[in-house]
Amino acid sequence: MDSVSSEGLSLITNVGLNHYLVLSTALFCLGLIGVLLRRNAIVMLMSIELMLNAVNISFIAFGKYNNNIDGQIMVFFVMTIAAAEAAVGLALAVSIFKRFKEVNIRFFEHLRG
Amino acid sequence: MILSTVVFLPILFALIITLWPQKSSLKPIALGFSLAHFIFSLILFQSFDPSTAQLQLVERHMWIPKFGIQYFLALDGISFWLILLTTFLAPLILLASWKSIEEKVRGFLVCFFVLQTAMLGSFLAFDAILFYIFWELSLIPMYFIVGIWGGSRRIYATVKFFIYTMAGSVLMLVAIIYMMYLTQQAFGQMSSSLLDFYKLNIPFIGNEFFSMQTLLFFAFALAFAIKVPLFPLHTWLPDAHVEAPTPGSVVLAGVMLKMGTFCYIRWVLPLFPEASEYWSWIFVLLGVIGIIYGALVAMVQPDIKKLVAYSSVSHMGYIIIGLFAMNHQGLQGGLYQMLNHGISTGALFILIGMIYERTHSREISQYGGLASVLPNFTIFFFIITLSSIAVPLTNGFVGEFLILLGVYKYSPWSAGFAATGVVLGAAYMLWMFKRVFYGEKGPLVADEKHPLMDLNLREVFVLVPFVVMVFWMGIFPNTFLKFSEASVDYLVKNKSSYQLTVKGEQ
Amino acid sequence: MSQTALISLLLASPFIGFLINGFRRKHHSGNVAGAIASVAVFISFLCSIALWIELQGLPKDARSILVNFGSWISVGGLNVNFGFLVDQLSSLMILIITGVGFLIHLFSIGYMHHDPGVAKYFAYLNFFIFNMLVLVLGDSLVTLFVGWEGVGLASYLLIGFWFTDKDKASAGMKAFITNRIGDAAFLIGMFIFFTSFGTLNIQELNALAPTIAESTWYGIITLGTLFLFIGATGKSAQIPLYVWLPDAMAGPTPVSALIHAATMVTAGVYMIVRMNPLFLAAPNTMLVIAVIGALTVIIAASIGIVQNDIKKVLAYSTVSQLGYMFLACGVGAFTAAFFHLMTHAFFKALMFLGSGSVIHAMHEEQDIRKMGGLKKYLPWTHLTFMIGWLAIIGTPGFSGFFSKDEILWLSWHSPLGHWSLWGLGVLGATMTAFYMTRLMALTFWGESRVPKSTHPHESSPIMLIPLFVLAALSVVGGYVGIPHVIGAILPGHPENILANWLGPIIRPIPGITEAEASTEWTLMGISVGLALISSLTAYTLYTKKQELVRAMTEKIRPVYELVYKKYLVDEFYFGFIINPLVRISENIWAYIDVRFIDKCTFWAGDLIKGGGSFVRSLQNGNLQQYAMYIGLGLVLTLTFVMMR
Amino acid sequence: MNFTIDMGDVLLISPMIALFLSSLVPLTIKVLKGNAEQAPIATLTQALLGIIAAAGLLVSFGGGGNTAFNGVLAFDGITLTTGLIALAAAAGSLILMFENPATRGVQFSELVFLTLSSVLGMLILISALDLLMIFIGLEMMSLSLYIMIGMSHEQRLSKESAFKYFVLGSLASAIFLFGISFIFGSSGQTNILQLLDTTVQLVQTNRLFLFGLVLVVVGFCFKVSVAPFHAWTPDVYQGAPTPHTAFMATAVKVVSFAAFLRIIALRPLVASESLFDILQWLAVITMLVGNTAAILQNNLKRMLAYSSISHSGYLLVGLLTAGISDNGSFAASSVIFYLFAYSLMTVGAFALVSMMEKTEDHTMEVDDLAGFAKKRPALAMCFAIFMLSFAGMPPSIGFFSKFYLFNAAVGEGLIWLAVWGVLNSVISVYYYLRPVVVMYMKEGEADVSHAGHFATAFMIIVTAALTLLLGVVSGPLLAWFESSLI
Repeated sequence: MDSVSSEGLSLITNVGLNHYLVLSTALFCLGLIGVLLRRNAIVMLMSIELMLNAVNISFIAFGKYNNNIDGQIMVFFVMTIAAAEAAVGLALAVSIFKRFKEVNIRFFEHLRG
Repeated sequence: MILSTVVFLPILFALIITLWPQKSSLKPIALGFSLAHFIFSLILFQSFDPSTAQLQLVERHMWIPKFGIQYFLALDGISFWLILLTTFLAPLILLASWKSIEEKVRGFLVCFFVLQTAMLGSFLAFDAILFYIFWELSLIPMYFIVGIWGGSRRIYATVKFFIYTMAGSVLMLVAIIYMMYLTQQAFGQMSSSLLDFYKLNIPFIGNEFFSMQTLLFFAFALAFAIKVPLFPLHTWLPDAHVEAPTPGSVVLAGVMLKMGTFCYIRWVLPLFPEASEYWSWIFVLLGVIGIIYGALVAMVQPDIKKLVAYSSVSHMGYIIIGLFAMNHQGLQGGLYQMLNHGISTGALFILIGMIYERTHSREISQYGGLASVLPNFTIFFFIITLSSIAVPLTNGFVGEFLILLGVYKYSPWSAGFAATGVVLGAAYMLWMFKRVFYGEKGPLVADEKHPLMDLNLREVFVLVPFVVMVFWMGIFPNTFLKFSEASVDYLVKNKSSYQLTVKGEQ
Repeated sequence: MSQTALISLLLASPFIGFLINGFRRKHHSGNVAGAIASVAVFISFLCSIALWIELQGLPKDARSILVNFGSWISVGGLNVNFGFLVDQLSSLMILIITGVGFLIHLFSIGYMHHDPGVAKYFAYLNFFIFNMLVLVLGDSLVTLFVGWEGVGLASYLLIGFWFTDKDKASAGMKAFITNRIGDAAFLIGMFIFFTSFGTLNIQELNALAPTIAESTWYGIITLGTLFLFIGATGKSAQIPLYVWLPDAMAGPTPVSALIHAATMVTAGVYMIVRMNPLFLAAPNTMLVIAVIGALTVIIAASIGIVQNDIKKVLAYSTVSQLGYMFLACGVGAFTAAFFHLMTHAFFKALMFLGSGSVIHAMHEEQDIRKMGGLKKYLPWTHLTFMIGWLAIIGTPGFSGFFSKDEILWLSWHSPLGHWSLWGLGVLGATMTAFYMTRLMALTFWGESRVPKSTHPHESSPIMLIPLFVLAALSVVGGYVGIPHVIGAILPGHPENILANWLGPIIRPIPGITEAEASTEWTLMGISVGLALISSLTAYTLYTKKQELVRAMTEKIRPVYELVYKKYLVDEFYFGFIINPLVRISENIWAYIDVRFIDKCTFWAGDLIKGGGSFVRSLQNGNLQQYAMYIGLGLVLTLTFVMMR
Repeated sequence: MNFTIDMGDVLLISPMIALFLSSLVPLTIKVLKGNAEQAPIATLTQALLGIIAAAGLLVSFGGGGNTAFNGVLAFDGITLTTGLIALAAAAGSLILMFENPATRGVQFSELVFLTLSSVLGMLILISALDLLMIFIGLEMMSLSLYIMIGMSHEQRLSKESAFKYFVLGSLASAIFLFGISFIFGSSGQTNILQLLDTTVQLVQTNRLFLFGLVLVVVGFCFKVSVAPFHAWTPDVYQGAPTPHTAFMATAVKVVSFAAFLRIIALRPLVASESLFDILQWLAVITMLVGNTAAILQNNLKRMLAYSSISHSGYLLVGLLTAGISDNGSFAASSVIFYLFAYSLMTVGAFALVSMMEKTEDHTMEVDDLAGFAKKRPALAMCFAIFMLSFAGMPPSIGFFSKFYLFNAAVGEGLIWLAVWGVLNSVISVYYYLRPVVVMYMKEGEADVSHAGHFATAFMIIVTAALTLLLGVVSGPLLAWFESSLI
């Protein structure tokens, strides 16, 4: 029986820790860039969530490859906290929207200098 | 307990004055206090033994054991007269400022007494940290005195004064800390006691600037040079003097500047003997420049007070070169000149304050012919002028003569240049005297509507002690010199191995 | 009376007089004040006589009384006492001071009686006497310096006595500051001697002075004596510091007589004579002194010729006479110098008082062109003044003749001297004769040019008596020092009393040879002859041939102007030293203090503020900017840490 | 594994429990009263009682150096000392909130709840030994703070500052967390105790670990507002209601530094020269940034914000010293003493600011103080004392704290940092003197009509007195810190 091309297979099977780390780092940087560039408050919150989830990936990856279950457990903590943060952030965003009728952060730069 | 009492009595007075009920009787109370303080300080005469260089009336208690910081007060021949000068000036200053300080009297008196404590403390402290605390503390009340009761540009002047002096002293703090660690290396236990500092012998590499002793030396010397003030760092002084109220100027000139010069003898010369020997030329040079420069600039001042301010730059230059000549006459002369300057310049500022109260102007060009209007005032002013230009049989002569003699031994050339200060000093003082007191009556003097009143009894009471001191110190200098003789002799004899012991201990 | 008591009384009485008059300075009764002051000085005069007699009692070579009132300054090796030394020299000096001083006090009573500040005036006068005595008696250079500055102070006060006049005040200031220049040098001299000899006591210094002369210019003694001499030029108005003396005439005339003719200005000469062993040990200094003295003689005399203010003429003549004294010192003829000092004190005081009397009579008019023919109004003044005139031009038999002649002779004969010095001296003598005669002629003789408004009147007796006494002294004063040659031909061969008296304390000129009488006589003849001729010329010119004078003046107008303007020395000093100095000071104040040091401080402040505003500009309120900083910081830190 | 909670642990965490319960009290009462606010003074009293109880329990059980929940929480000297400081600061801030116009009134019980829970988070933070615990503590503290600031009556600025604070804060915590993950991954654990002896060698060998560590350090640098991670500080401090600012400037700073100290105690600085260097430079920049920017401020709160940045710089010097020092805990104790002194002055200064505020959205300019000395001499003197103590003038506590800090630095050979620090303190003198100049030397009519805040005034005077006097007797205090840190 002829086999599936080993390259493709190895491409799937030989995914190592570094790949995950690269992925999580990439996600983290994406989040960071999102925070840096997007003007919309809501999008910024999302970017932050993205960063936290990137961290989760690395936790899980580490946990997996070190055969250390703590990684997964920590993820739970992180998710909870992320949820709390999201809540607070959205609340703030709402209150700001109420006040300024605007979610573009460039519109509140009263504190400066 | 005598020294503690001498130092902290003013603080007590300050507290009492803060809580004193009625405003009207504040000044008499304060005057009484200061007189009591002066009289109390006279106790030192019978409890001080001038025959030895050892520390006397010592009070030492461990304060912060971890760093060996002590509460360490002691008296010796070098600080003896400065203490008495401080306490002696206080009542006179208060009496002189009777009319010039009208509003916020309470605050002024509190500042004044706190300042007294700070100055006395920094003269008596023999622990580096304690000294530093007193040294810095002395800035705050002076800062308020100039800033609140001063003239039109008072804020500029007072902030300048504060920052200049602070900038100088912070490096000293680092140096002190460093030396504390040196004591730890040397004796195992960290200590900030000056006696332990004396015991250190800090390595010195002559021609290398970034060597330990040199750096420490300059860290200290800079702080004191700004206070003195030495030539390039002097510009805060005229501003502070001109803006300060009369009592402020008198304290500043009379005592505060002496803190700088005093500390050269107490700290710099004994702690860093090689460095001060090696670098002394800088200080003598700057001192000589200061003498000539101060005199020349004083000569062209339109404002009497500024003139006197620059004249004290010149006079302090004498003290510096005397100290750095580091021989017997030089040091004694320097110490003596400190007292002279305290007396004569203090008196000059008081006199200027008096005339300012009458005419509300210090413009020399506005005066003239004052002698025919205020004869008594003129006589007092003339006597003080004589002492300031060092005419023999006044106090100024003894100091300048000794200093120049000492400096001549150190280097004839610098003595030669410094001697030109003798001429220039006479020039600017007499020129000012001529323009203010002689000639036809100037606009301020001739003003018929408000004829000027000659000295009243209070002012005479203020001035007579000064005149007495001028002649006493001029004619019987030994009565003063003999108190510092032993200490200076010791310092000169063992410059490099200077170690003070406490009287009665071995 | 013990010697201590004598000396303390000698010093105390003028000081007490000063205090009394000082405290009652408000009173206007001149006579009381004058009486107090004169009595005070007279007491010290008696004391000095008593001390002189005491000295007579002592053996010839131990004639010195040292009284020590305890230590003044003692620091380390330096020990200065309030010690007062009466020896042959100082005893004579205090006699002159108190004697002449007393006479001048008397004169002042008459002269100043109408002045409101008369009590103050006498207080100052007494103060001066006190300081002068301290100067003379002080046993160490420092004590001498006390008096030295004290007399300067007194002269400052007395020159500026009428201080409401700006110029008079300035004159006083000028005098004090010019003296201060000398004093600074004097201090340096003291330091040099102290550092090399370890003492400032005059006797000890003289004892330590080496007998072998010091040939170099940089030797300790040469330098020290040179600096002391600079001090002397200040006090005794020699080139280049003589400029204050003519201005000092702003003071009341008796003051000019006492301070600026008889006593104070001779302090420099006195000091040099006092220190003669040291000076003898430094021939280079001696040369300088001699040259300066001779030059001063000529310059001052030449200026004196053309002055029109009676007091100015006398002032310049004083300067030139002082020049003679320094010339004498320079050639080592200390006795002669002191001799001339003494005689000059007599006749110059006399002439100043005379001029005072004239001015008094002319209602404060001092310009001799407005005088003339005063002989018939002021007979006594004229008589006494004429005696002074005869004395100063060196008429044989009068005091001036002996002293001046001895100076001239020794400046020729002494190994330290030189014929050129003698020549200058004689030239000076000739000029002296000329301008003094001119003064006499224009003031007293010839036809009167007195304006009709003024009615000159002879002065009161109290002013005349001093004149008579001084006149007498100017005649006989010379006989205490009859030169040897003259003594040789006189009956009984009177010898030089002064020389014998001063002998023990004055070292003989080293290597002086025996004089042969013939030369001395010739020289004497020459100088006297020249003086006679020139005075005759002056007489004829200024009494009879005025127009000829004017014609000559016109012919040499530029020279005349130059000399009349005192060779523009004052202008030079002001234009090239004083004004530039003031301008420089203004500039260094403006540029170094204000524009540089303060500016630096401000720059530092601005630098910090600039940093602050930069930080503030970064803090622009933009959230994403802040996030950017965080990101950048993160990257930076990571790279910095991970790349190593 | 069977999981038991033994009594000792419960006793150890009893302070937190106490805080939690007392934080619930006002809310429950409000609920029971049908969403009706009880008298604020009552709320305040309950809160203060809770804090006092917590402090008492902390003193009695904490500080023994023993750990709870198998080495997740530690109750050692750091916990005790910084915990007490934080609690005191919180109490002070609560008093301010009680009287400040921007915070008193309708939602006071919620505010108190949030404050106390934030303090609870602080206690967790300072006692946590596990990086994850530290993270939780941080978040708990910060989240409550975000809400506190956001819910102030003041409308514009506080909202903005809350949002800024939130975004940047969560950014930082994300970075922090990322770092944790790498530490976990590279070392297989997150417990400081176990990391303690492996860190040095890990840092030198394992790049990933170093990476994570740097991220963690950066996260803390943000919290303690070290430049260039400081940018949030001025805006948030200015925008937040003054009591909250005081709370942040004192309590938050103290606990963040305490936790930072735990990280530094792993001695990474000894291991990585470059980390040490960069942190030195950060300290230098921080001092400079804070002081220079503060000179130009007219808004008093903003000036104090920048000054707090500069103080973070000084503190960082102390932290570095502690990180490399081998002789005992002197450096650490000097840091904690500095924190204590700094909190004391800061609470006092902000108290005066909050007392001068008329309405909720009133911004306090320096020039508003003109003539204050005539109106309220005592308070003016207190403020002058605070300012001079900030500037480090003896004999105030400010001088001694600086002295100990730089003394430690010199002892470890960081002389140039000490020199830089004192020079900066000279710069700082300039702006610290400005309010004094304005108060005493400028003519003016300071508006003190509304300043009827007795509790605040009382607190100001007490803190001023302590500032002035504690310096002189600071020796024993320092000794106590030091002994408790061993």
